Amino acid sequence: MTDMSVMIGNLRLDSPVMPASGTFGDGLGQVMDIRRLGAIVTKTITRERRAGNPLPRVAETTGGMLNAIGIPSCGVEDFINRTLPHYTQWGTPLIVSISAPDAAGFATLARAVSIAGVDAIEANISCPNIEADGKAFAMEANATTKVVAALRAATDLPLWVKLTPNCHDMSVIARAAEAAGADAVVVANTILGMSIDTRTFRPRLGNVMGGLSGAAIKPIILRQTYQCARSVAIPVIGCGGITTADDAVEYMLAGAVAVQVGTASFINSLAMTDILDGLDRFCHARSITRVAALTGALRDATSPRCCDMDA
Amino acid sequence: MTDMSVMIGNLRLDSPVMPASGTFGDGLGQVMDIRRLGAIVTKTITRERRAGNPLPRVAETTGGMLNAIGIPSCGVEDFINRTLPHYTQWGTPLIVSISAPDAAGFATLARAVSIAGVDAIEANISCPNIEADGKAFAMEANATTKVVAALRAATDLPLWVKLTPNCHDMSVIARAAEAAGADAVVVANTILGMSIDTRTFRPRLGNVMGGLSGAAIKPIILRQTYQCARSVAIPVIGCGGITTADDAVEYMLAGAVAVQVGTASFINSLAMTDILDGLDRFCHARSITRVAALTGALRDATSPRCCDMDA
Amino acid sequence: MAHTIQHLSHDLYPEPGQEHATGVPVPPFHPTVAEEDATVLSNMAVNAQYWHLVIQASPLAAAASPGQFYQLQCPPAHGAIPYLRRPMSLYGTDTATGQIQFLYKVTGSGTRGLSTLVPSDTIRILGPLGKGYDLAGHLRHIVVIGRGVGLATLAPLAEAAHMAGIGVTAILSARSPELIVSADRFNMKGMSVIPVTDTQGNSDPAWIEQALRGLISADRCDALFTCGSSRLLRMLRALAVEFDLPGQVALEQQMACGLGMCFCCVRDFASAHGTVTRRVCLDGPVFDIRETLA
Amino acid sequence: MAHTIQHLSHDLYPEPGQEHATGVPVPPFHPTVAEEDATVLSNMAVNAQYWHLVIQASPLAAAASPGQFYQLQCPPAHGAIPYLRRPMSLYGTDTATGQIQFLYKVTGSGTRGLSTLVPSDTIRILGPLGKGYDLAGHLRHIVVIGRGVGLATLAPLAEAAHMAGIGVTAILSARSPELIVSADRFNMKGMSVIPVTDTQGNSDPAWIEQALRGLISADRCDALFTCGSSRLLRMLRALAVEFDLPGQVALEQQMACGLGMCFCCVRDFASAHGTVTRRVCLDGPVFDIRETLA
Ligand SMILES: Cc1cc2nc3c(=O)[nH]c(=O)nc-3n(C[C@H](O)[C@H](O)[C@H](O)COP(=O)(O)OP(=O)(O)OC[C@H]3O[C@@H](n4cnc5c(N)ncnc54)[C@H](O)[C@@H]3O)c2cc1C
Ligand SMILES: Cc1cc2nc3c(=O)[nH]c(=O)nc-3n(C[C@H](O)[C@H](O)[C@H](O)COP(=O)(O)OP(=O)(O)OC[C@H]3O[C@@H](n4cnc5c(N)ncnc54)[C@H](O)[C@@H]3O)c2cc1C
Ligand SMILES: Cc1cc2nc3c(=O)[nH]c(=O)nc-3n(C[C@H](O)[C@H](O)[C@H](O)COP(=O)(O)O)c2cc1C
Ligand SMILES: Cc1cc2nc3c(=O)[nH]c(=O)nc-3n(C[C@H](O)[C@H](O)[C@H](O)COP(=O)(O)O)c2cc1C
Ligand code: FES
Ligand code: FES
Repeated sequence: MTDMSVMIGNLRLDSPVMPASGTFGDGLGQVMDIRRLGAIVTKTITRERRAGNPLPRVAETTGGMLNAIGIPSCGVEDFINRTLPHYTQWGTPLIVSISAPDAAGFATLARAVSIAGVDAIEANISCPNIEADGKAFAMEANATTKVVAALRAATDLPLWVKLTPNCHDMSVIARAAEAAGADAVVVANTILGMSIDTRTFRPRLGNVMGGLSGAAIKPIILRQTYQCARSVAIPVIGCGGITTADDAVEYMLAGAVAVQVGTASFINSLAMTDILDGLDRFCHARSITRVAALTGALRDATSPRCCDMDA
Repeated sequence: MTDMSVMIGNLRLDSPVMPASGTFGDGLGQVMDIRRLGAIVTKTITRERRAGNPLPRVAETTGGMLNAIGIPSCGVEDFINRTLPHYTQWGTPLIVSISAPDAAGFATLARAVSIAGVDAIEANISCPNIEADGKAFAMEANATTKVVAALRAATDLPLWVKLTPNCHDMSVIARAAEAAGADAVVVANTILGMSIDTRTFRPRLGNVMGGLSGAAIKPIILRQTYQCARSVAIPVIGCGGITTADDAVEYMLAGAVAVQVGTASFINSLAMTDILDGLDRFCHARSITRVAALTGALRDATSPRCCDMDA
Repeated sequence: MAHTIQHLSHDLYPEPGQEHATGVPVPPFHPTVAEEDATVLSNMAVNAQYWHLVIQASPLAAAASPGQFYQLQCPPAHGAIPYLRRPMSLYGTDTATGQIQFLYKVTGSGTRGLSTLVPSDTIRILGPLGKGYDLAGHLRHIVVIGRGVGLATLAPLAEAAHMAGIGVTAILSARSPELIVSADRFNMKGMSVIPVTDTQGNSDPAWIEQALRGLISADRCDALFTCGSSRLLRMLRALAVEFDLPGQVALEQQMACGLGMCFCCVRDFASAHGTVTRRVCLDGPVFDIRETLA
Repeated sequence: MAHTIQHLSHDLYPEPGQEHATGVPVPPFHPTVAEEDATVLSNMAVNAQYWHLVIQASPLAAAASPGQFYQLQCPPAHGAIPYLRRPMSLYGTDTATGQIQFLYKVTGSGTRGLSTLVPSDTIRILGPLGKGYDLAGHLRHIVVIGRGVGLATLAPLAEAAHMAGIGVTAILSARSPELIVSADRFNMKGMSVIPVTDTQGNSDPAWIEQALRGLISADRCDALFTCGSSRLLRMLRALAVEFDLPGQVALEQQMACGLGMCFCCVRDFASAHGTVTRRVCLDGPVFDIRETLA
């Protein structure tokens, strides 16, 4: 059996597969063995209780889905008192995703969740639904530097920073996060999109715009993973449209150290363990003993070759 | 029959549907009645002869495709002498797409194609394959202003500016193009992406990265069309994943005056005329007499409604 | 279907007695909800609008109770490829054989895709999901009221009540008599069926309310059970409040995950602590009628 | 398939005599290449690797000549949804009935999808496309040399030559005898067939070259026709140059549009003006052997 462990900075994960924030809940534990995951990543929490966006909150698109869930949150107190004890039941490393409207708020919240049972913080500085018209910290290097520095000062926990694909050069943002003290970057959140119901002439989402996720976005986020991995020395965690073990391999070859699986779990609750099994088979068939050996193992583009009917 | 005509600035098109640059060739005239198109948009040309990118040049993805064709070009002289006479045979307005490595080069080329038979220039300031790592003029407002101003000074023809989705706020770029004298913006070119062959550990494209197009990108470009249409007064031409008449309606409701169809024609050579027929039926069924009435007719998002089994 | 069938994906689970990487023996994992490729046994139109689907699944998948639902992966149809799964109520189940039945109405791309299934096709399912109807609490006689395809959800409930020795009156509403698809399912000894239809002009909530008031005063309504229709729901809630009757309703909401993970299926409810937001997939789909809003 | 069938999409074309918006009568449009939904008549495995597909199409679609090809929309299979169409050579056609045949090898998602087609399914096709083989020029006896599924392209050519009174020697190469799928198609009166296989050890280009040299010196080879295999192509090009023989080869290249629009199928060729780039879909797929490079 392949050695599935990977290191995200100083944090050792037993396997490179974990859920993407906002796509995991303990309901999944009824179907799938949570203990096999490299980590659990919580839905993003905020300091205050929040309601989330108006309905409808999801819309289906070709090969993907739009969501404008918003960040409905029970608030950090409730999270610590009620959710946290629940999420530590499997003994799987727990990553708490946090969001706030400004750098100081991020720092305060990071401090609040820097407690026993939490293994790392994932700063969601990229959620496209909170600010008007989809703006987010991670769209600009300066804002990224500011918020990550404040977070770094606030916590000793490993700090993962989740970036937004809605920017024109993510490697610049990744470098800013690295310089400000991030231990890893997560590439990436959803891509801002929209859908219209032509029968009603209305947006299909209550929030008008929402985040595109699922298989459709894989080529885009894979490219950004590749660009970031070439730009920073800290680990890159790939996340976008990963549905099969082959997708996970693509991300790792492009430079990801680990992967997060989101929407795919909605379509196949066993997606994450299927991917783990597939990774094991993939490595086994190629005599690769450690899954970590896949990271960055991309070869050069082939030179032109013509197709051939030779059997 | 619905009045299908639309105005792009001063240019009247008999129908709102036209091919996207690089996805049209006279081969299509064997299958489809070119005369029904609102316009013909040529493959982007450059001043010099160019070879284009190494093979493989396309890769299939979920709901879309990546291309890294590059801009193989016969050069502007050959284009004027040989291609142009050919493309005027249908009497359909002809839009010539141009590209150059700098603002001066754009201006020179625009001057060269400002001749009889050409009805407008589409400046492809967004092609992600030319510059290293996918950079393009249309990623930054300053570069956009500079190149569009140079183009404006160089030609009296209607000037369409084709933007790139690989930016974090397209409305800023669109406003820069408008201020510098563009008559319309085309939203948008392909989204930079990547795909890896896990059997060979190599990129699936000879160029490593390429542009994602097709149904998968529709929600993203539709959103950008909506954002641009709210930001500029000049017409927005929508382009990205349009496959059916319903898709075209979505773009028009979001604010597009006309649409371009690219990849869909590869999958259904009659895509453009099917869309025209569908638009006509759509309008007819709703007693809409002019297709132009769809532009920007989006209503507000619905308030939460629960699903109901009432028959 | 690219999906591995369930038992395959368990190949590498640590078996009892096996050691984990840490050296500590890990107890085996036993799912309580099944994610699996089931096999289509039959799929037939029962009238112009409704289809009846029977699948062969595992005992775990089939161990469902009335009001619970499944997420079904719908095959592509007419060029549209449904990406998300579609929620469908349990219409019938046989735990011994692992057969599960659904009754569905073709309304959009997903259900259109379902209607293309033929015997021996595989269909990916997740379930049983959610909280079903609760028949506990010394009920002697209940009334189930449903309309259209909502009857799909109520049919197994009526049967379960009947098996538990509870009397059932079923008010079955539809546009026209031939659309009362499950009448036979309610036709058990001792069950009384009141069909009401638009064409007969007796499907109006006001008419049904009268019938219910009759049943209540005749002491033949310890509890109300309904499903789906908001017009009926409003009327039933008012009655439940007026007579302090327990009542349960199965609600519908658009769903992405079905497992309480995505928060797209939320709805507001009245509770002792004021208005609360609940997930229909996890906290329901069956709720206390008196707590429903809207 | 969401696609409207071809004649429907012509509904709104201005008919002859109708006026265009401008008031000038517009001549009707007559396509020379068909984009249409054809119907599957049969689709069967012919051996462990190859499948034979027969479809019912329009006379326009069926009016193809050997070496031409079609773009086929492949149905989803095993969760993979082929987005682009796949190019397939004409294997046989009957212009009178509109039946078209293909012979294909299952290699990836697209061809796997094709293999799921059953009679009466519809399949979206575009064709005939490209330039086929040219049999003009007083040929008396030709040699066709193909391997594996490449024989699919050569079978109709051999037949066409036979019908035109041209003698044909067919060298059919495959891994093993049972994989020479189309042997029967080459079994006409006056055609001579030389099967060569890896298992028999006579499929080596060197062996075939000897056979060809024999045919050339016996004046039974006015022209060479081949398809696909680059090992054979190199040997044939050398022979063609040595003996100044005309030769034609059908090439393969990945294709997106099939109509010369996308420039993904380009290949370099030698020409009088030096190396030129050509699109395999539009300028080929059949090319002069001596102009091929690589
Ligand atoms: C718990 C539950 C049980 C259900 N049981 C049944 C049943 O037994 N029989 C039956 O015919 N229908 C049932 N429904 C409704 C069924 O899920 C929808 O008819 C179906 O999702 C429509 O999908 P579509 O693609 O055909 O329609 P579309 O309108 O194309 O669907 C578009 C999107 O909206 C969602 N959607 C549309 N209508 C509904 C709806 N009424 N409820 C929830 N989501 C919807 C779809 O899931 C999809 O995401 C149930 C719904 C829920 C929530
Ligand atoms: C003009 C022409 C005629 C052909 N005629 C036949 C025929 O009669 N019978 C037959 O079995 N095959 C034929 N082929 C090859 C056939 O097109 C490929 O086998 C098929 O496209 C593979 O698709 P896939 O999805 O199964 O494989 P995948 O490997 O999954 O395909 C991935 C991508 O690569 C492309 N691709 C893979 N192999 C080839 C290839 N050899 N040629 C071109 N594109 C390829 C596919 O189209 C697709 O875009 C022909 C190819 C061309 C260009
Ligand atoms: C329903 C839904 C809710 C999400 N909520 C969050 C969230 O709270 N915080 C966050 O950082 N990302 C959130 N995401 C984004 C995912 O974590 C992930 O970045 C994205 O979906 C891309 O991965 P995927 O294609 O595998 O789904 C959400 C995505 C979905 C679909
Ligand atoms: C094969 C191919 C070649 C293209 N070449 C060009 C080009 O030369 N110039 C350009 O501006 N856009 C080019 N594009 C982008 C298209 O014009 C269009 O913007 C993009 O494909 C999105 O539209 P679609 O999803 O309808 O294809 C090309 C796209 C494809 C698929
Ligand atoms: S459907 Fe995802 S939480 Fe209910
Ligand atoms: S396949 Fe598009 S040009 Fe040949």
